[in-house]
Amino acid sequence: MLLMGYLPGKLWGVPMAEGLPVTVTITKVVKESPGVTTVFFDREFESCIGQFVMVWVEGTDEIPMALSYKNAITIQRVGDATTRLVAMKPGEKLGIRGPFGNGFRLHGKILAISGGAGTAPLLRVGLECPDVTFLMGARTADELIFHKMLTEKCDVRVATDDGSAGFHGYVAGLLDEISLDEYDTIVVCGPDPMMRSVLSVLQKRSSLEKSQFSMHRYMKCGVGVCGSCCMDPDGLCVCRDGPIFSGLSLQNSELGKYHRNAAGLKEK
Amino acid sequence: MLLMGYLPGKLWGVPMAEGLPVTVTITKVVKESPGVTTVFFDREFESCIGQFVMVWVEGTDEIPMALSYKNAITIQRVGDATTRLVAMKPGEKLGIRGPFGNGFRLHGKILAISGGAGTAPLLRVGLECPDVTFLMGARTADELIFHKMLTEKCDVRVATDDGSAGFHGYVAGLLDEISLDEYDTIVVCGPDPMMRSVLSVLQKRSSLEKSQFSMHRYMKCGVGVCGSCCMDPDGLCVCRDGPIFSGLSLQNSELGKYHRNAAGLKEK
Amino acid sequence: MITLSPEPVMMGGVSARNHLVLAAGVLGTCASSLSRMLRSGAGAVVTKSIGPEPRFGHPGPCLVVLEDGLMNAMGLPNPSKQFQDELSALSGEPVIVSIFGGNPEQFHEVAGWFADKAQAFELNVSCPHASGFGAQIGTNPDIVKACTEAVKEWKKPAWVKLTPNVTDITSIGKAAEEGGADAIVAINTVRAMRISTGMRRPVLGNKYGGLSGKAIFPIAVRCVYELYEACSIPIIGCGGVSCAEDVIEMMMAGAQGVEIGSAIVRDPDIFSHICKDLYAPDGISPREIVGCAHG
Amino acid sequence: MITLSPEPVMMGGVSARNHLVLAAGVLGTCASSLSRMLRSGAGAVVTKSIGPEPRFGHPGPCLVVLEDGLMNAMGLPNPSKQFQDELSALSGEPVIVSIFGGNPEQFHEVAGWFADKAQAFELNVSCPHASGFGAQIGTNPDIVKACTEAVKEWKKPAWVKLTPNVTDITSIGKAAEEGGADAIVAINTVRAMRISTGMRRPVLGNKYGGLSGKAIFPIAVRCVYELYEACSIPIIGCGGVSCAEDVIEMMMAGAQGVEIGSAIVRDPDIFSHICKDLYAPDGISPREIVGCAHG
Ligand SMILES: Cc1cc2nc3c(=O)[nH]c(=O)nc-3n(C[C@H](O)[C@H](O)[C@H](O)COP(=O)(O)OP(=O)(O)OC[C@H]3O[C@@H](n4cnc5c(N)ncnc54)[C@H](O)[C@@H]3O)c2cc1C
Ligand SMILES: Cc1cc2nc3c(=O)[nH]c(=O)nc-3n(C[C@H](O)[C@H](O)[C@H](O)COP(=O)(O)OP(=O)(O)OC[C@H]3O[C@@H](n4cnc5c(N)ncnc54)[C@H](O)[C@@H]3O)c2cc1C
Ligand SMILES: Cc1cc2nc3c(=O)[nH]c(=O)nc-3n(C[C@H](O)[C@H](O)[C@H](O)COP(=O)(O)O)c2cc1C
Ligand SMILES: Cc1cc2nc3c(=O)[nH]c(=O)nc-3n(C[C@H](O)[C@H](O)[C@H](O)COP(=O)(O)O)c2cc1C
Ligand code: FES
Ligand code: FES
Repeated sequence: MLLMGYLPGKLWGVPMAEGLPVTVTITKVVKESPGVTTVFFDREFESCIGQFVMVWVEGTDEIPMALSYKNAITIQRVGDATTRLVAMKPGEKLGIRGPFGNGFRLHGKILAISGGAGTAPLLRVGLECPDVTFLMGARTADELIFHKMLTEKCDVRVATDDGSAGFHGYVAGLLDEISLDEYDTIVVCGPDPMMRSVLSVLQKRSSLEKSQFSMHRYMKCGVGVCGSCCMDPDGLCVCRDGPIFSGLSLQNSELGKYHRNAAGLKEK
Repeated sequence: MLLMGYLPGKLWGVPMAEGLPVTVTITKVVKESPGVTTVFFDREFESCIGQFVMVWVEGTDEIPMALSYKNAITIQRVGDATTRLVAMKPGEKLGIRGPFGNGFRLHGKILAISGGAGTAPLLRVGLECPDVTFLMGARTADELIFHKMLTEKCDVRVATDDGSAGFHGYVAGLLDEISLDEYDTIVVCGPDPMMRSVLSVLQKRSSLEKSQFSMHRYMKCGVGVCGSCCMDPDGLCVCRDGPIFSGLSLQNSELGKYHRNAAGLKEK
Repeated sequence: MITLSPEPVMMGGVSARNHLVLAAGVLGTCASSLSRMLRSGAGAVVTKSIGPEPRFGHPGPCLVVLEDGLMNAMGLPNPSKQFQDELSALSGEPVIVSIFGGNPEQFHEVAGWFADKAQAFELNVSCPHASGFGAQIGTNPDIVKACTEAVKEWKKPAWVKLTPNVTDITSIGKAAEEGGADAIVAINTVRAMRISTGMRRPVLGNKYGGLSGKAIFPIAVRCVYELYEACSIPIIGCGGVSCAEDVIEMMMAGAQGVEIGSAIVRDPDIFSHICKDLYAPDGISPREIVGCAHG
Repeated sequence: MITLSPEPVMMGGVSARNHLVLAAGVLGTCASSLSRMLRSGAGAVVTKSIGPEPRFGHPGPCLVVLEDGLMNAMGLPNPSKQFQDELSALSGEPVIVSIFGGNPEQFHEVAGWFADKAQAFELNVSCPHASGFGAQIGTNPDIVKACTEAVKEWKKPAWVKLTPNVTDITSIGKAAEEGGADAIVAINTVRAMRISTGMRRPVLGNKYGGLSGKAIFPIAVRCVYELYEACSIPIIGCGGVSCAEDVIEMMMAGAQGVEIGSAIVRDPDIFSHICKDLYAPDGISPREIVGCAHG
C-alpha cells in the first residue's frame, strides 16, 4: 500500500480532449427528400433517444442536430452550415460535441407526432420501440422522410398540407382519429407552430401529462452556460433542461409565440 | 440513464485543497530529551511507516519530518524552523502536506537500528510490529528518546558515545552481538555517517539485501519534481523514490560521502 | 471550514442578498434565466454584456468544456438597447447591467439606456476575444479611466471588470479607481486556445477564446491579492469559484464577494449549494476575513 | 491519433533524440537526475536555471500540487558556477543549460562558464517569482533583446524562454528574434497564488508563485500560436504537456518540439510513455503538422 497525499488522480497523462469536438469521418450520405439529407459517420455515439449533438462544420459554424441514428444526423437545408453539411462527401470530417441534453422517457404504447424534419429526432423511437403509432406531417408527399422505413416497423399515418399524400391538412388533424387514452407516451417534434397546435389538442383532450415535446432554440454552448437557448417564463435551458419538455411545463411558455435569435432579440 | 458528452467529473464543486497543506492544531507537546520534542496534532494521517510529511511552520519554512505517530512529529532542534516548532504550544497551527514517499516493507523478525533523532521514524516499527529488536544509539544517555516506551514493547539495546548508558561506542558496535541471520528485515535511520558505517557492517556480513535505510536529503517539493533531494549516482529522489532505500542500492551511492545543500552545492 | 454569518451584504454600492453574484455572460441574456438564478440563491446577478449595437456573436464552436474549466469565444452576442424590455421584468431585483463599448462615448450611451433600471453597472473592459472591445481597450489605463468616468456620469455604482491578460493588473485597477469606480471585478477570462488535432484547426470559431473555471482560480486569487495591495475600493473576486471554500479563499485574498460563472456547467444549482455550505447562524463576520491573508 | 515517424530531430540548433525536452527546473540540479531523464526517454534536457551567485531559494512551502497542475515558487536555488562540475559528467549529451541574470552582463558572464560544455543555452527571462530576475526583466523587449545578444556572443544556440504574464507575448518574442535567438520557448509558469484558509496566509513562502501543468495548457497553446504568427524562428512549446496528443496539439499550434516539466509529478517515466504513443514506424513526418492549425 502506498498512500500519497498529493495524488492528482486521473487528471494527468490522459488526453484532455474530453469536451473538445470528436472528429468523425463521413462514411455515407443519403438524400431523404429534396431538402433533407442524412449524413452517416464512422462512430456511434451512445445516447438516449432525444439527445442532440453540436456539429462543427469547420470554417462555417457549429449547430445543434439530433442524432437520427447513433452514427448519423439528418439535415434540413436552411442556411450556411446546413447547406455545407448536405453537400459533404464521404471522407470529409466533422467535429461532434455531445451528446447533450436529456432524452425522451419512453414506455408502453407510444404515439409519435412529427412535422417536417422533426421526424429525424423521432426516427429512433419508431425503429427501436416495440409499439409505436407514428403521425407524420409534411408540406407535400415529396418531403415525407423515413416514411418507408418507419412503415415497416410501425403504424404510420400521414398528413400533407397539400393533400399529395395521406390526410389533407396539418398533422394535428390526424389526432382526431386517434384514441389518446390508448397511449402511455406521446412524443412530439416539429416546427414551433405545429407543436403549439398539437399541445392545444392534447390539452383539450387532457393528455398533456403523458406528452413530451422536443424543443428547438438557438444554441451556442449546448451545455447550459451561455443562456442563448433559454425559454420564458422559467428560464430553462433547452440544451440542458431539455430539449425534451413535458407538455405540462410548456403550457404557459413562449412555445409558438416567440423565440430569441442569436443576439437574444425576440422573434416571432 | 443520462449520457453527457461533457461531464467534467469529480473536478468541479469540490474543494481544491487536496494538495495544499492541511491545517492541523497542536494538541500536546512532549519533551523527549533536551534537544528533541514531540508535537501532537488533532488529526491522524493514514500513512505507511517510513513515510514523511512536509511541515509548514508559517512565516519560517516548510521542512520534511517523519510521522513518529500517525498524529505527531518528533523534532530535533537544529535551526530556524525546528526551533520554532519545539517552542510551539497547544492550540497553535501547522500546515501538513503529505504523507509522501514510500515506506518500509516490514515482515518477520525485525532489527531496527537508529542513531540520535533517527529513532523517531522507526518508533512505529517498534510499537506496531510484533517481533522487533531495537538498537539505539545516542551521544549520551540524556539524548536517548522513546527508550522507555520501546522497552515495553521490544528488545531494546543501547549504545552511547560517552558510555553514559549501555554499550560505550557507536550503535554499529552493537551489531557485533547480533546474529543477523535471525532477522528477516533490517531497518536503519540516523545521521549519514552512522548509516554508512551500519551499511559497511551489513555488507561485510552479507545482510544488505534485507536492509532498508531511511535517507535524509534537502527537500523542497516533497513530490519528486524540484530535484533538490536527488542522490548520486542514479538520480533517484529521496522524496519520491525513497526515503526508504534498500541497502543494496546504496552501496555505491553518495551516502556518507556527501550530499547537496539547498543551492545544490555538494557538502560533506 | 469557516462559515459566515448571514448578514445583509453591501458591496461596491450594490445591496445583495448574499456574497455570491452570477458572473456576466452566464445565463444572462433574458430576464427569465436571471430570475431563475436569483431564485436558486444568487445574491445578485450580472447580465450578459450589452453593447451599442445588437451582435450575433462569433461563429461556432463558441464554447468547449475542458476537464478543469471552460473555454469560450461567444463574441459578445447581445440585443443591445432592446435589453431594456428584459430588464423591466426584473425591477426591484439586485441586477447589475454589464455594458461594453469601443470608447467612453459608447459606454456612456449604453449605460444611459439602463440608468433608471440597473442597480449598478459593470464595465466589461476585459473580454479577450472581441476586436475593438473588451480587453482591447482594457489594457490601457487611460481608456479604462475615461470609460469609468463616462459611466459614472449616470450617478450609479460602477464596477469595472478587469482582464488578467496584462503585464500589471494593478495599473488598470488604479485607473478604474481614479475614474471613480465603486468596485473592481477580477478577473475576466484568460486568453487561451485549444486545437482539434482531428480537424487540425483551433476548436473555437474565433480561434482565440477565454479560459474560465477551475483552471484559472489560482490566477484569479493572485490578481485579487495584488489589487487589494494596490487599490482601496472593494474587489469582487471572479474566476473558478466553485465551492464555499473557494469563496472563503477569495475573501481572504481581499474580495468582498465573488462572481460565479463556469461552475454552473457542473451544477446549475451551484448558488443554493454554496449558500448551504457557506452560511451558518454561528458563522463569523465576513469583515473578519476579507483580506486577512495579507497579514 | 496521429503518430510521428522517428526521425533525427534538430530544433533551434540542438540535435535532440526526439521532440520531448525536459523543462528547466525539474529534476535539473544534478547530473545524475538529468541523465536519468535522458535514460528514461527525454530527447534533450534543460538544466535548472543557473545564475551569477549561488542561491538557496525561497523559504517553503515552495510547491503545492493542485488537481490540475502545480504551483511553485522555488526562488531559483542554484549552485551557480560550481554547476560546471555537474555538467562535466554529461559531456556529449543533449544538454541545454538554462541561465539567468539581472542584466545582459550577468547573462554573458554565466553563459561564459558553460560555453564549452553546453549544447545550447536557454535564457530564463520569465520566472514569475524572483525579484530582479526572470519575468521582471522578461517583460521588457529591449532588455530581452540585449540579454539575447549578450549570450549569443558565445556563438552557441540560444533559446529564449518567455513569460505569459505580459499583455503581448509577441513583442517579447520578436525582441528575442532580433537579439539573435535560435528558438523561443513558450511558456514559463503563469503568476498565481493560493491561500490556505486554515492558516489564513498564502500557501507559498514567497506568497506569489507560478502555475504550471494541465491548467495552463490552453494558455501555452495560445502563446505558441500567437508567436508562430509573429516570429519566424522555431518555437518550443511548454506548459501542461502530459501526453502524446498534447504534443501533437502543440506542434499544430506551431511548436517544433515540446518541453515537459510538471507532468513528472504524476509519472516519472513520462518521457518513455509519451514516446511509445507518439512515434511509430509508419508515422507521418513532423514537418507535415508543425503549424498546420494556421490553415
Ligand atoms: C436541439 C436541436 C436539434 C435539432 N435537430 C435538427 C435536426 O435533426 N435536423 C435539422 O435539420 N435541424 C435540426 N435543428 C435545427 C438546426 O440546428 C438549424 O436548422 C441549423 O442550426 C441551421 O443552421 P444554418 O447555418 O444552416 O442556418 P443559418 O443561416 O445560420 O440560420 C437559419 C436558421 O436556423 C436556426 N439556427 C441557426 N443556427 C442555429 C443554432 N446554433 N442553434 C439553433 N438554431 C439555429 C435559426 O432559426 C436561424 O434563423 C435542431 C435544433 C436544435 C436546437
Ligand atoms: C525524509 C526526512 C525526514 C526527516 N524526519 C525528521 C524527523 O522526524 N525529526 C527531525 O528532527 N528531523 C527530521 N528530518 C530533518 C529535518 O527536516 C531538518 O532537521 C530540518 O529541516 C531543519 O530545519 P531548520 O529550519 O530547523 O534548520 P535550518 O537552519 O534551515 O538548517 C539546518 C540543517 O537542517 C537541514 N535542513 C534544513 N532544511 C531542510 C529541508 N527542507 N529538507 C531537509 N533538510 C533540511 C540541513 O541539513 C540544514 O543544514 C527529516 C529530514 C528528511 C529529509
Ligand atoms: C459563456 C461565457 C460567457 C461570458 N460572457 C461574458 C460577458 O458577456 N461579459 C463579461 O464581462 N464576462 C463574460 N464572461 C466571463 C465571466 O463573467 C467570468 O469573468 C469568467 O468566466 C471567470 O469566472 P468563472 O471561472 O466563474 O466562469 C463569460 C464567460 C463565459 C464562460
Ligand atoms: C518546480 C519547478 C521549477 C522550475 N524551475 C524553473 C527554472 O529554474 N527555470 C525556468 O526557466 N523554468 C522553471 N520552471 C518552469 C518550467 O520549466 C516550465 O516552464 C513550466 O513548469 C511549464 O511547463 P509544465 O507545465 O510542463 O511544467 C519550473 C517549474 C517547476 C514546476
Ligand atoms: S446553448 Fe448555451 S445555455 Fe443552452
Ligand atoms: S524534494 Fe523535490 S524532488 Fe525531492
